Parts: sequence; structure tokens; C-alpha cells
Amino acid sequence: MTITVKFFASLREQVGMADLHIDCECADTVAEVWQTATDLAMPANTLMAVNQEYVEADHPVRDGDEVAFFPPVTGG
Amino acid sequence: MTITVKFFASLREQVGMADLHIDCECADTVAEVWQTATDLAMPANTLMAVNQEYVEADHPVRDGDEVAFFPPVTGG
Amino acid sequence: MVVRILTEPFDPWQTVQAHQRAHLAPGSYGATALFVGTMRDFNQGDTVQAMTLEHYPGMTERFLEQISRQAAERWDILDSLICHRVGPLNPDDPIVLVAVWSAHRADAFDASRWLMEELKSRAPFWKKEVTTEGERWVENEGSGTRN
Amino acid sequence: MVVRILTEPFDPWQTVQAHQRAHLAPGSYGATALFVGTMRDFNQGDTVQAMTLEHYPGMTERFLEQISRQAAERWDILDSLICHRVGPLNPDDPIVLVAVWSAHRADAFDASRWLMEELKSRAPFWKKEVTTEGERWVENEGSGTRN
Repeated sequence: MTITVKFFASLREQVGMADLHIDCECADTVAEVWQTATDLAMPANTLMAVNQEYVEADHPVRDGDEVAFFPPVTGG
Repeated sequence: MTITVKFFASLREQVGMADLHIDCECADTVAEVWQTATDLAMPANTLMAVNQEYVEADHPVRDGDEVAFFPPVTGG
Repeated sequence: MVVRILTEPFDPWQTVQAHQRAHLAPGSYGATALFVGTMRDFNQGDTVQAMTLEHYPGMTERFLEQISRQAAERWDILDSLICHRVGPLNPDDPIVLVAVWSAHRADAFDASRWLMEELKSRAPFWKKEVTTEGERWVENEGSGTRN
Repeated sequence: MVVRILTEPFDPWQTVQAHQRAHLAPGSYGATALFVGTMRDFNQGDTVQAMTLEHYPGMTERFLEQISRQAAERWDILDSLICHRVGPLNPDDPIVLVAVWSAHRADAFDASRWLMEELKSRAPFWKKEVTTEGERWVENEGSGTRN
């Protein structure tokens, strides 16, 4: 399966990537997508989205999903 | 003593006067100013001011005071 | 801290912009909260064709200045502006503008709302509507039920 | 109900006026509540010279549209407008505009404030400041403490 992974803001800089695709049967959950995509431990306050909706780390992922990781938001 | 009396909005129309001066020793309180100035009973929800500050009906009046009577406000 | 009683129609957006340029240092304020009350063409089921707003010259300004000072004591605000129309109004005319500038949004929100509630409940203004049924003084319907 | 992500500086007052003319029927709304967040030239004791606002294209718009719909379900509102800048900003640039039109002031106040709190706490935007000490990502300081 193919999953698009996105990182934003300070996480993007820490991970050193903005976008990547993972193409294997190696991740059943959002947390496992992080482990597959990066060498780092996930910061405690990381926010996660699947297909542009907020989810928790144990949320399942499926072929074609867009999974995003980002720090606490600071807009407005 | 001279007291300036003002009526506003629906009270002005009911009383039939906007401004008047009373010039006698006939009113010690705001309620007595009303009685001196008009032939009507004061409506229950009437608001009162002396020298442009809200007061209650038993507030004393002095020479030179400006006493105002008006209905509940509806601005904004 | 400015209070204005206006006898002519005004544009609230231009008024706020002009006030901001004249009174606020660029970069000093992070939060501006605004309320604009506009004359509707209906009220209590009737079409409203026109309105006259009466006030108590002197006391009205004094009251609005008092609540502006109280807001500045109670909240951390940089500036405030209150404008209120009097005289003859037509539907869609802005009636009231309350604007508060602050470094922080909670102060701007809280102060602007408090100013509007004080103005609605205590500032000496009275509305007389011209409806298809004739003229009538608007009666106080209590907080929050009217604009 | 309009949501706009803007890459260029915008004038919140002209934006609100233009939206009102295009989307609101004259005489239909009595209450407009507005919040404008503006970039300050200081933060946490440091001079801020510039800022970059990052967002999540797609999710950000989707999230702002969701909260706009939720506000319309929860309160009696006629229309809402959310505009938010992204990209490079300078001090005194407007960052965010939230406007709500209603027949009644309580709905306009409540909905605009709720939209701002949701936006601040959950909308995917990130600020990076350029200060005299260098660049830094702004950290979430919790509700109500920042503009």
C-alpha cells in the first residue's frame, strides 16, 4: 500500500522532510507510519491527521491515506 | 431655589413638556420634583437622573440641579 | 478612548480604520474586537420603515465616557471607540459601533461585550420606530433579545 | 459562510465591508461582531521583526469550513467570514479576521468568540518569528494568553 506522509513547521525541520511516500505493508496505525518514516521518537505533543481530519496515534491507516504530523498550532 | 426638569422620549410625550424650570421651595427629593412638575402618577419603570447621574426617587435635590425623567433605554 | 454621538450616517469600517491610524501605534495591538449594530427593516413581526433615535445630550456622552473608563480599569486594553447615531435613521443604517484594542484577545472580547451590554441596558438612548402600523416607541425587551 | 486563506496583505475593514455588500441583504442583520488579530512587533519580551505563517493546504481550509458550519448550527447567525494570512508577514499586518452577522447581538458575540477560540486552538497554522535573537517557532501558550 502507498501512504503519503506530511510534516509541518518545527516537526518538518526536525524530521528534515516535508512530504514522503511510504510504499510497503509496514504500518497499520498512524504511530507505525511515524516509526517507518522517521528515525526519531515522536514528540509528546505531536498532532496527527489522516486525510486532513484529526486522529489519535492508534488510528488505522489504509492504502491511499494522507497522514500528517505537526506541532501544536499557533495561528490567529 | 431653581431646578431644571427634563423629560425624554415617551415620558416627554405623555407629560407634554421637554424642559421646564421650577422655582419654589416645594421639592426636597426627585419624586417631589415629579409631583410638582406634572399632574400624572410616575410610571413604575421611570428612570431618574440628577445632574446627569442615575439616582433613586428619594434622592435629594438642591438649588441649580438638573433633574431628568425618562423611560427604560433602548439604544444600541 | 473616544466617544462620539453622530447626527449623520457613518461607515463603521472607515471609522474604525481612521481611528486606528490616528490613535494606535503600529505593531502595539494584537487584538481588535468590534461590534456594529445596524438598523433592521423588521421588528416584532412588523416592517420598520424609519426610526428616530433620541438621546439626553450631556448625560449620554458622560455615561459612555464613564463606561469607557471603567472598561480600561477592568481590562488590559489599549484604546476604545464608541460611536452612536441619533436623529432620523433608515433601515440598514449603522446605529452603534463599539471597538476595543488590546494586546490580548480575551481582554478585547470581554471589554467590547461588556461595553455593549452596559450601553444597551443603561445609556440614555430611545428608539421610535415608524412601522406600517404607525409610530411607536421601542420597549426594552431585556438583554440579548435585540441586536 | 466564506473562508479565505490569503497570501497577500489584506485590509480587514474593506474586506468586511465588501463581504457585507455582496452577501448580506440590507436591513436583515442587526448585529455584526468582528475580531481582528494583528501582528505585533514584540512577543515574550523580544522585538519581532518579521514572521512566516505556515499552514496545511487543504486541511486548514477544511477545518475552518467545519467550524463555520458548526457555528451556524449552534447559533442563530446569518453569515460568517474567516480570513487568515499565510506566508511572510510584517509587524502591523492583519493576521486573522473573523466576522459574524446575526439578527441578535448575543449570537454574533458568542459565535465570533467561539470561532476564534477554535481557530486558535485547533486550526493548522504555525508562526515562525524573526527576532533580534534569531528565528524561532512560536509555541502554543494556551487559550487567551496571546492575541
